[in-house]
Amino acid sequence: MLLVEDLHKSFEDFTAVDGANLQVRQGELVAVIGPNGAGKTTLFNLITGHLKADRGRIRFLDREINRMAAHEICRQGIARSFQIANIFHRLSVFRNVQVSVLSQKKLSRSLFRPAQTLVVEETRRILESVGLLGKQLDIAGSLSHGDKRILEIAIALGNEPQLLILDEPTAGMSPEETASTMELVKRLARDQGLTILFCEHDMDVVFDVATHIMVMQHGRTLIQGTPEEVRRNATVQDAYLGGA
Amino acid sequence: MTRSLILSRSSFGWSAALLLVLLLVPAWAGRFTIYILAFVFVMALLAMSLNLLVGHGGIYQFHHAAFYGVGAYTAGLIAAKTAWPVWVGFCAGPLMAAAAGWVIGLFCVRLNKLYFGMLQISLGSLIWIIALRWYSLTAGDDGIHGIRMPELLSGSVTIYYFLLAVVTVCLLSLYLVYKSPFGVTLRAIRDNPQRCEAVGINVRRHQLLAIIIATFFAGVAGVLFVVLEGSIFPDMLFWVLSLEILIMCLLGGWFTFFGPVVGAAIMVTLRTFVGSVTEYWTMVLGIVLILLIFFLPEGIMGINFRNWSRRRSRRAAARAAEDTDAAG
Amino acid sequence: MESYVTVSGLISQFLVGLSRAMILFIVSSGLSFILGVLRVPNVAHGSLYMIGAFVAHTLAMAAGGGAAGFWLALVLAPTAVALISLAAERLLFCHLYEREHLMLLLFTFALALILGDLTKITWGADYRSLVAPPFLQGSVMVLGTPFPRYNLFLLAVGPVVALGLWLFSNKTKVGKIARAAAVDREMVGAIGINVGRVFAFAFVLGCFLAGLGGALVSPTVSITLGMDHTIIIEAFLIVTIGGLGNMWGALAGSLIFGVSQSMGILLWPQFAIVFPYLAVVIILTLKPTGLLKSVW
Amino acid sequence: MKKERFFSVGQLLMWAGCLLAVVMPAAAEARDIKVGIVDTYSGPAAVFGNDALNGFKLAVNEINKQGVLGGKIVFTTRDEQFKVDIGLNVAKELVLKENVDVLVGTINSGASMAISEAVAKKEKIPFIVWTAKSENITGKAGHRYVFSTAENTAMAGKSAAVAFAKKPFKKFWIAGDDYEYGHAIADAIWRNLKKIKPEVEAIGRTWWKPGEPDLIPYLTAIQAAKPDCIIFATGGVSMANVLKAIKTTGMENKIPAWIHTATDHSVLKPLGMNAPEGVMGTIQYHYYYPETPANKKFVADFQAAYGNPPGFPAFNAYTTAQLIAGAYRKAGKIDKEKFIDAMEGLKVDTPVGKVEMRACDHQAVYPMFLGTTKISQEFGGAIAADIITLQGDEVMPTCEEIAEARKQK
Repeated sequence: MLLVEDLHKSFEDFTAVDGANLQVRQGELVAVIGPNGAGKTTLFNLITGHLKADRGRIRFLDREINRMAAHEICRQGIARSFQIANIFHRLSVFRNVQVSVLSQKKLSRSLFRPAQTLVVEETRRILESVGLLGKQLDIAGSLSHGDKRILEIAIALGNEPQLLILDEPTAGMSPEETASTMELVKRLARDQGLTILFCEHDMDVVFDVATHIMVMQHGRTLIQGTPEEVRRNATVQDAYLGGA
Repeated sequence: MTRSLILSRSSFGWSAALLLVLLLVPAWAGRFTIYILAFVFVMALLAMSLNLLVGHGGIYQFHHAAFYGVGAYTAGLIAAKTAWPVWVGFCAGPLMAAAAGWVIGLFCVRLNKLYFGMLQISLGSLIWIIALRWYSLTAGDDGIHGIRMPELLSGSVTIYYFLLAVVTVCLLSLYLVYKSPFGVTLRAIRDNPQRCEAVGINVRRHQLLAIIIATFFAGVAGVLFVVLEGSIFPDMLFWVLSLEILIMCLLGGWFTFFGPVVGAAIMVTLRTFVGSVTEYWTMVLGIVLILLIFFLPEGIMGINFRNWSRRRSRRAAARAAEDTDAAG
Repeated sequence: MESYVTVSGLISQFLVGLSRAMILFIVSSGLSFILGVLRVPNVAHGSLYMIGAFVAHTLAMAAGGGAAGFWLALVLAPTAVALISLAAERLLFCHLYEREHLMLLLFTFALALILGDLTKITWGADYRSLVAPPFLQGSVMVLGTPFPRYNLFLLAVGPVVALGLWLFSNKTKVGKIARAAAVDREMVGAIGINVGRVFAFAFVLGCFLAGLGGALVSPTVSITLGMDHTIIIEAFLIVTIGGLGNMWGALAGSLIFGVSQSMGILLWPQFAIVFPYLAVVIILTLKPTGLLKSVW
Repeated sequence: MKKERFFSVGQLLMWAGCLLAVVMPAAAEARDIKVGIVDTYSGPAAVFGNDALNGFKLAVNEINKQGVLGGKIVFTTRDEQFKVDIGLNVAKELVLKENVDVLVGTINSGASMAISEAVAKKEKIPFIVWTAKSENITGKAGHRYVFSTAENTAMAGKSAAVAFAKKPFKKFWIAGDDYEYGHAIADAIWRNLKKIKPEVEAIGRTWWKPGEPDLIPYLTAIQAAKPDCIIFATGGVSMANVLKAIKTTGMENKIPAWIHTATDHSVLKPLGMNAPEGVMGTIQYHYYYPETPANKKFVADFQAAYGNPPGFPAFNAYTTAQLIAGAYRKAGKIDKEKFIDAMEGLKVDTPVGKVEMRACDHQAVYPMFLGTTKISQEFGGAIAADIITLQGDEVMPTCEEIAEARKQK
């Protein structure tokens, strides 16, 4: 479904991604792991078009998406969440999700229809599926950190994605919140047939949830395989899991 | 859609009451009141159109007056220099303003925040220079005065009602825009453009559309100014006026819908009434602004919401915010 | 056009543009410094420039109007402006740093309104004129055309100020902290530095430069109310094309502005006024964040 | 379904604003004559606004000693900040709310013309322009309700032309501020000079941005072309800058230069002993010339009251007050139409002698003085010397010319 080949990206004085390879197949739950600064977030930003790669190929559903703008890539069926809670702080929870549903339905430039009568059902359904329906009228900026992260996922779901990219979905969460978030991720994958690509620091979470794991270091792909394969790999043992 | 769906019942009530009062004003008010209210209408529409960008779109349109001027000059020049009916000018003014907004917007939407604002000031100033320097067409810095309006629009009361009608229609249209999916998306862009791209929104195209809409209404305000005063002059396109209308938005409450109207009313009232008492009214304005910044950071209409949230439950506050997306 | 374009005319016009650029640089570097460190678009900067010129005139007159008065004014007028800005910063401004840009813009606008009226109350509406010391009066011949000595003096002062600013921000501790705060204020706060004091210092320094610009320009122009209006818009455009918060950008922007203005006058006098704006449009169209690296 | 939010405080304020506008007292005391003054009291032009106001005050104080039609002249001022839209606002306020009998002002030509059209003509209220110099005000845009007590660009231009015709100059260079005033004055000179003396030749023209600080390069270029005389069509701040540049380039006493109002003391005073000599200027008033008792008294009174000698705006305003008083006395009652009839052709005493309000175009007829700057130790700076007086009818456009211009419009 998603194929990343030999991707490179450098900023002024350092190389963030230096030959990353990644393959994601339909229905998989792929985790990207690696130490801080390994280039995980940059990789995600390259895939979703928020950054432009210097070199390499990104194919999604047999289409080159390297050259596309972020909003075009989204239209191809890739939605994402961000590392820091990237929501619309001044809007209500309902509106946050509605914005992305409207965008998906190509209604966001509609001028003469009241927004409050549009895509209400779809929005509610998404809020319900992530458990935020009860807070739909709260101002997003006033939510707890955990709820903000969930809201982010809900926004991403508004795009009816085929591939959902989550950048450290549990960063900054309490253990309980982490558990319930990952439960949500698993359930989304199961119930909605979503393919999910995420990165995560908590190894327990990763090995519990992921069907495949890609290990990055210094911007390069060390290995990609099932959790078992990764666990057995000596290089990874040394480089990364050794200390864990 | 029924009206009650678009306007909530209470704000509909308030607006209707205000409109009724304004409709009745000529019956008992002095001529100057009628005139200055009409002037407030023009400024209010201008500030409202700017606020669509600044308050709702997070777009730093620093030189909005340029489009007000384009609208006014188009209408004024057609009325003064051609034999065409003035109505042609009335239609052409906003369209020219929107066209100018589109062209300048094309350049500017590639830039962010202050850079956007500065490029916009420069491009707007180029229009100002045309108005200032094209002597044979625009009469340079003297401007053109005494532009004749049709008989229909000669009495000051008629002008008042004409302006009131046009501004009401425009504000209603802006309100529809504000409540539309586009309005919601625009506020989302203001809050977080990066996130908007990630949900498939073409941010620049939305911003450009917002600029076109806003400059169109700025052009309408320009036309109304010509109807009211019969004058066009280059100061209308000078950046100082742009700054003033920006202040009106911030003063009234830039995250609210009606804030700029209040801001415009206060600025004009302050200027007229404090200005008649002391020549240092700008200092008074400065002090008022500083007090406002310290005690009412969300503008005058912004205060409402804060009080509200203290009085009512959080849910009610959020419901109110849902209506305006005004929360802080 | 009918103006006589000659080589010597071009050169002298170019030099005039350069010396004008020096004033613009001094004013806009202060603005840029405040923008960079505090992230505040300081609209009151023009008013401080105007006050600098008025104070310089008053001081020079009080000291007898001679050469000594001029030098005294050149030192003390910016200092006085710095004191005014220090008061404004400590009393009002320091409570607002966490607000949004537009609110800060609004605040400095309010400050500009108040300072403008205070200037009128203090000095009245009369035109004033400051006389340069005798050895800076008159002209010298530069490549066959007379060139005013005072402009030569400005050409010397500009680089001195630039050098001083560079030494300050690269060689002193406060300067380094200010630079770091421009990039990442949380981090500077986290390592235990009093950010508030750094901000106050940066604000006062920026305003000092505004006052210096005002004092330096006063022998070449009439000191009047409304001086603030023309300079502020130019200064903002300069820091934008140079790259927000970048001191060398302010220098580059000033040079482009000053020279494009003066050359434009020679080449197309009727529309000389468009050249600086056109320069901004071209630069920002090609480089959307200004010529040099912005700290924003 | 929802929400009562966005009004209340904001709306109350709006209402309060409306109420305030309405409740303000609007009645006028019939005995007193109310004069509304719209002028610039902030920004660079404030110096002229203040001077004019002082001149007006002085005159009104004298007039009120004996009163007009049993009442007094009272006045109220509004600052238009050199902005046309504010000018319109405050002029309408003065007329519609304060019910002034006469409107006077301003230094801004644009604002004057806007008020002339949108207020004076429309509300049928007399409006006397006292500082703005655009010839269009009483020229092609003139009408029954607008008067001017300022000398205008046509007069300035014609007086310069008349003066130049008497001198041996042939090759002229025209330079000036690139805005309406500059172009208008240059056109007026050239139009008239060509008519009087067809052999004159303009060898070049230079225009700069109004308020351009550094004029030295222009002057250097002009100097190189060796004209017989340079015409500077400039005003306001630029005037001082030109004089500074003339001094710096060493042009003084080499090439004669002329600037309208260069000999005004608000321009020369700040330059002090550093003002250039030998610059010609035309102006309708000097506080040191003519040395008539009337002028000496006016200057002494003014000096005593305001601490500095009067400039030309003060003189214009003083004349305006005399005209207003004279017209009401002549009309015999406070009536706008009668006032206008009385104004037409009215002659009043001023510090420089009789001044007439010409009936055909409502333009005050002044003699113009052509002087040349000269440093005077006594005055501590430059003053106008070798003053030549050009009679009013000599420098004014004729009534036929005015009628022609108005017809074209």
